[in-house]
Amino acid sequence: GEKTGTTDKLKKVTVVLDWTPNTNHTGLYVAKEKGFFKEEGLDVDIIMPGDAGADQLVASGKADFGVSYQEGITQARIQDVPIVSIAAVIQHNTSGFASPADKNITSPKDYEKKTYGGWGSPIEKQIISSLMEKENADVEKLNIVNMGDTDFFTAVKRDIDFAWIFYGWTGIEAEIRGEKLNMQYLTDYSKKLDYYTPVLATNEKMIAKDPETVKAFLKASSKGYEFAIDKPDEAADILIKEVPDLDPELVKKSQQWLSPKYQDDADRWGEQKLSVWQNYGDWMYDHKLLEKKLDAKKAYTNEFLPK
Amino acid sequence: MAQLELQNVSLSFGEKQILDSVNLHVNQGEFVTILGPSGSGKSTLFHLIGGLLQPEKGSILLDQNKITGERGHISYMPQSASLLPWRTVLQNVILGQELTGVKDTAAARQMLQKAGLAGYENAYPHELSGGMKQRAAFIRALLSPQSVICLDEPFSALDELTRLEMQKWLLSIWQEHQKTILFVTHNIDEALFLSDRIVVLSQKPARVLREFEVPFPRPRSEEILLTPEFLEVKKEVYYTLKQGASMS
Amino acid sequence: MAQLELQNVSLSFGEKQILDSVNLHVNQGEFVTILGPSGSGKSTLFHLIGGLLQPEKGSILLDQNKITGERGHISYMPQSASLLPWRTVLQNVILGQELTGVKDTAAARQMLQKAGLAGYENAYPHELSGGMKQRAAFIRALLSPQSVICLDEPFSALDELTRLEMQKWLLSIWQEHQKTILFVTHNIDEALFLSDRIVVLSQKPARVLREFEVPFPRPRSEEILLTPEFLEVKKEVYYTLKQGASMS
Amino acid sequence: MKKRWSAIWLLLFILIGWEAAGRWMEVPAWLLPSPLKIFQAGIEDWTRFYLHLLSTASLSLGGFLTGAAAGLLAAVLLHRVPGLRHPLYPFIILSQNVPVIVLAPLLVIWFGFGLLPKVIVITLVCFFPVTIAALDGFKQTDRDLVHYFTMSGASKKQLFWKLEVPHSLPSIFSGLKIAATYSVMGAVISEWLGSKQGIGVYMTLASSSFRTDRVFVAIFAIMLLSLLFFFVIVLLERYFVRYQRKELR
Amino acid sequence: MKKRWSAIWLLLFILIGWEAAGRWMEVPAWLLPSPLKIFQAGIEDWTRFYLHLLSTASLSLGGFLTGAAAGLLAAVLLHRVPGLRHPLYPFIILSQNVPVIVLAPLLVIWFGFGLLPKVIVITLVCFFPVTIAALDGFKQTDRDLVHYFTMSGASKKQLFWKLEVPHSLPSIFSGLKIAATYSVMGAVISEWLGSKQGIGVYMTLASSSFRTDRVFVAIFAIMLLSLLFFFVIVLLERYFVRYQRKELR
Ligand SMILES: Nc1ncnc2c1ncn2[C@@H]1O[C@H](COP(=O)(O)OP(=O)(O)OP(=O)(O)O)[C@@H](O)[C@H]1O
Ligand SMILES: Nc1ncnc2c1ncn2[C@@H]1O[C@H](COP(=O)(O)OP(=O)(O)OP(=O)(O)O)[C@@H](O)[C@H]1O
Ligand SMILES: [Mg+2]
Ligand SMILES: [Mg+2]
Repeated sequence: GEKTGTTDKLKKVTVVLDWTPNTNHTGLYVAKEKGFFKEEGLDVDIIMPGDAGADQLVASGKADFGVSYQEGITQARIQDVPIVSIAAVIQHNTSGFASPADKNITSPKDYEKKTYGGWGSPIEKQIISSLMEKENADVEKLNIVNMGDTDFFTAVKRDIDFAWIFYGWTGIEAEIRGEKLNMQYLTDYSKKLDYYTPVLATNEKMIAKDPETVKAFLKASSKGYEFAIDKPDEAADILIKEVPDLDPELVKKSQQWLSPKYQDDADRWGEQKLSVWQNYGDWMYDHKLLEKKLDAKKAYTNEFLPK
Repeated sequence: MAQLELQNVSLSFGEKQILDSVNLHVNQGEFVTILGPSGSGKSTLFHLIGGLLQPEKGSILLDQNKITGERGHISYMPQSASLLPWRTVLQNVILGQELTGVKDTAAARQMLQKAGLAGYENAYPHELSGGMKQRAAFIRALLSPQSVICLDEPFSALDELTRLEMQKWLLSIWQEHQKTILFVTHNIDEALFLSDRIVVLSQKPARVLREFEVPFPRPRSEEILLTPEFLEVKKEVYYTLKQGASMS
Repeated sequence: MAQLELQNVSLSFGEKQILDSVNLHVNQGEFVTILGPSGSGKSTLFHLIGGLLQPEKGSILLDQNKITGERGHISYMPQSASLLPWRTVLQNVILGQELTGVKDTAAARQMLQKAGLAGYENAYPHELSGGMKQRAAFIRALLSPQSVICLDEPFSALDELTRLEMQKWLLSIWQEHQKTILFVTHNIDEALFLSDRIVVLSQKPARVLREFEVPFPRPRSEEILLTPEFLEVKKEVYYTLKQGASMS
Repeated sequence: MKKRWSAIWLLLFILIGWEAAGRWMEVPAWLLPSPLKIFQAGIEDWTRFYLHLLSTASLSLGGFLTGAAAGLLAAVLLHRVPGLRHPLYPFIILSQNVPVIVLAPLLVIWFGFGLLPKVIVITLVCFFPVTIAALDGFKQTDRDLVHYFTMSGASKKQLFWKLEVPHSLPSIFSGLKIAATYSVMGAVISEWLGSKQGIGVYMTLASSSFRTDRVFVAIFAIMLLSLLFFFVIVLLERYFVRYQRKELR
Repeated sequence: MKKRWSAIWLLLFILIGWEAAGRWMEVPAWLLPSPLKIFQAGIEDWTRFYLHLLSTASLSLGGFLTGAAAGLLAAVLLHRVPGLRHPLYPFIILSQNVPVIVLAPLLVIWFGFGLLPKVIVITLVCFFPVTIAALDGFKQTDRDLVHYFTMSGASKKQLFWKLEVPHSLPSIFSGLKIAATYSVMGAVISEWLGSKQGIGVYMTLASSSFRTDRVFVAIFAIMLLSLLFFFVIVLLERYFVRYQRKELR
């Protein structure tokens, strides 16, 4: 972003991303580049955390804001990590189980006798199991393999039949490559699995001590995301300009796909519903993925979103 | 008949010429000693015979066959004891046999005893005195299977009594096993007492200054060291050496 | 007056007793030689004086002060040359000065020249012959600043001529600089030619068998080696040694 | 004997200090759990955890053994086969610079998600220090001894086994010690390449569910395992390089 | 001279084989791009890439220097201060077994996103081989020479600087070579700790936008950089351990 002589009057704020910059973060880059943050008196530094993990950094106050997931925040809060979701970046869950079309996996019942590549979390098994139950398939007949850092395209070339992806990025890459995918979205099978991913988060201390900054940050961010909603092409260009090492074609197409999904059916960008937090928390608890029940009301807030 | 022969051997290290057309032969069963000033090239000569170095000119013959640059034809005792620090004395002395022959631990033990190293079979080299190391290296050379033995100042670190014993022992082995011996020493008495022939080298670049046939009959006893004949030969050798040293 | 004194020094390595109540003194400006069978404990005695080892019993005095276990009081030439392989000859010989004195490169160069090592100032130890290494170590000891010099078989690897030159040189330095010298050798001639007094050690465990005052006036010339008196003393020393060796 | 325990005392001291500081400054457990909490978590999880531990331990052991063998083999080849050293040496260095993130997909494509790609990763981590150290050891073999061996007609094989190997044993052990230390981390990293069991898996799961106490259980396990490996090598060294210990000084 | 080029020839050969095999078997570029494609991508990106390269290079150099210095210092302390060795040695090994995944958040929390935590990570990677190798070198100093020094009244300092250091230089260089090789990977890893520039950043970005060609550009850069570092150390070794090269054999 551009810097002017007035920087010293601005409040320094850091945002840690969840991993590498992508179209989930467009609104932040737009707000930075277009000066929306500056208008709110903020000098925002966007940081990739690498292995450091955004949530701890946000919770400890080392970073003021971060990009996180509902799932992560839920688990974090159960462990008394004081992190709070303040805005949903995308209204509905755009993730799902993808497989190359030639594997002929068109519904969860086809998962039987196939190999799923994941990262070894018990959550995955429970989610797949929920999907398969709906189709009367038996999750025990599914072979689950931990594929670690291996990327989707590589994994499905070998032992793996399907994996869990965000359509907005990996799915779009497949389109660009002309590879046909079959995709089963989580939301198509269970409303309870329509959780927020990703979200913007901050820590409880920040909320208590400096609500003005949180408000200012969200005001600028929502302007950024609204800009991205209205002008996907321009927004994509801004992201490409800010992070030139990304693949422009992928960013553009992904942005086209994602822009309408930021706000979707909500009244305003960022809005979160108690039911979504409650449902998913309960679902996790019921499947023994949490040690205790989530106090959903404390996990998120809409308070700082612009009216 | 010459078992070991050096023909016109020359060698330089960089600019410095060390050996200048050295001619030398040792007959089957003969005991030949090389005398020469320190730094003249005696050890270098052994390195050539052992194939460690290649002469610039000339060749080396063993039993009429050219062995220039070939290794393993001689049993060798280096000037520094060169024992393996991780082996016990016993393991060290049988090393030569291990490399090119058959191990004979019993013989090795017996020899150690003879050299006054009984009780040190399982000691490591750093537990030995200088003279004890030298004796171990000497035994290693004696135990090696080759019939030509090259000994580079084998007794320099020994007191006169031990040295005399070792000398006698060496002679007995030489006669019994029909070995051919090429010997380096700085001790003219030793050279005269032991050898059939003495070759005197000049200061570097080393050439053969003169050869002496040692006229004393064998077996020789210590007494000859005190005879006037002995002193006569000794004087001559001494002056030859002196002349060679001053030439440079 | 005794400058260096060993009082009732005893030492064992493990089970083996090496030194048994050794008493020894060297007066200021005196030249004392130790003779003894190989492995009797001569080098070990030096290690004790140099403070490398601690005696089990007894003590070591320098100028009346107890220096048992203290280091750096003597200039020392070890039995093995112990030159640093990464230093040139010149850098090696001034090492002693570097450690406890002032560097004097000019003096070092001159000494190298005298020892026949001119032209080798910048050579590395592995380029030297055995005798040349020994001479370098000898110069290093001479250049060290301490007034007591302990030399462990310094000339064992030298030919007779070079040896004689080195001996004379050593004597001239000893007289000129008023040094106190403790000397180990296996060569009885050398001992008699050089020293004021000879101490004969027995086979291990080493005890002092006998001391000889050497009766020849100084300066001594090479000729005394051939006098009947000399042969007489030599014989006596020899028999003492023999007796000590057979005692064990 | 007292000396040997000094590290333990220091460790205890650190642990107590950590516990005290944690209580004093009220560091939240999710950020840095106290030693007692970690210990508790370890005990609670033990029945599941020891399976992970065993799996990682056997993986590291296997990887270390192949790695050390490969490292020695490489050193021997580069040392004994004169034509190989120059062209291959740079590639050995390069092998240390292929990031796992890149290697992983290739390994997966070639070898699937089985044991093999994991062993390859650990091998890659372990062989390098062994090779470099062994090569340097071979190179420094005492000149006089080499001369004696060559003149005595030792074959290349004899020169190698009877002189160069024993002479460079201390160097080789130095390399083995480094490799042993790395092998456990190598195993944990290799578990990123898709594993169902192992400390690496346990740790990522713990980390993603914010169970910092369990993360530390994993770390302590890794540390203990590496220490164990290291000291086994030290013991082997003591046994094989015995003569050194009889020194005067 | 011919020898020195043999590695280059081999490399060329491999690259040509790779190019040919890629075309022959029609390997898709996203899986394994051909060398030409990688070269092309490198050229295209050069104006941005060289900034990343510079950043990583200076980071690795800085990290290597501190790492090597820390490693030598640790070795010297453990060697010279008798009471330290026993209690500290195990901790040096332990330092190699704190996974970056755990260390990273702690380092960032303690030191922020600046240069310091990154240098700490590289230092941690680099110091270990240097320490172990130097310690083993010190330990093996020739007995006769040590005896000469002590008897001649050398102070501990003199013994150290005039004997032990020069004697263990080959060992130390062996450790430095290993450390130099690791320093670049260490830098790349440390860039995960929230960096804006560097090959590590470039590579993750390339990887997450599935630009395999750029990933390989990054890998080649890492490799070249490490080779460079390594050979600088080899040159330094040649200079400082000169006497060894005059050998007979
Ligand atoms: N590797 C080498 N490089 C250069 N010069 C060498 C090398 N080895 C020996 N020389 C030189 O060759 C000459 C002869 O050395 P050599 O060891 O053969 O002498 P020597 O007759 O055995 O002497 P000494 O009786 O002292 O053992 C010496 O001047 C020595 O400096
Ligand atoms: N480190 C050691 N460990 C055990 N025994 C040793 C050690 N050093 C020396 N000895 C023993 O001490 C005895 C005396 O050794 P020393 O080197 O003093 O003999 P020396 O009189 O110098 O003999 P030489 O004339 O052969 O040099 C020898 O029997 C030797 O085996
Ligand atoms: Mg010689
Ligand atoms: Mg001795």
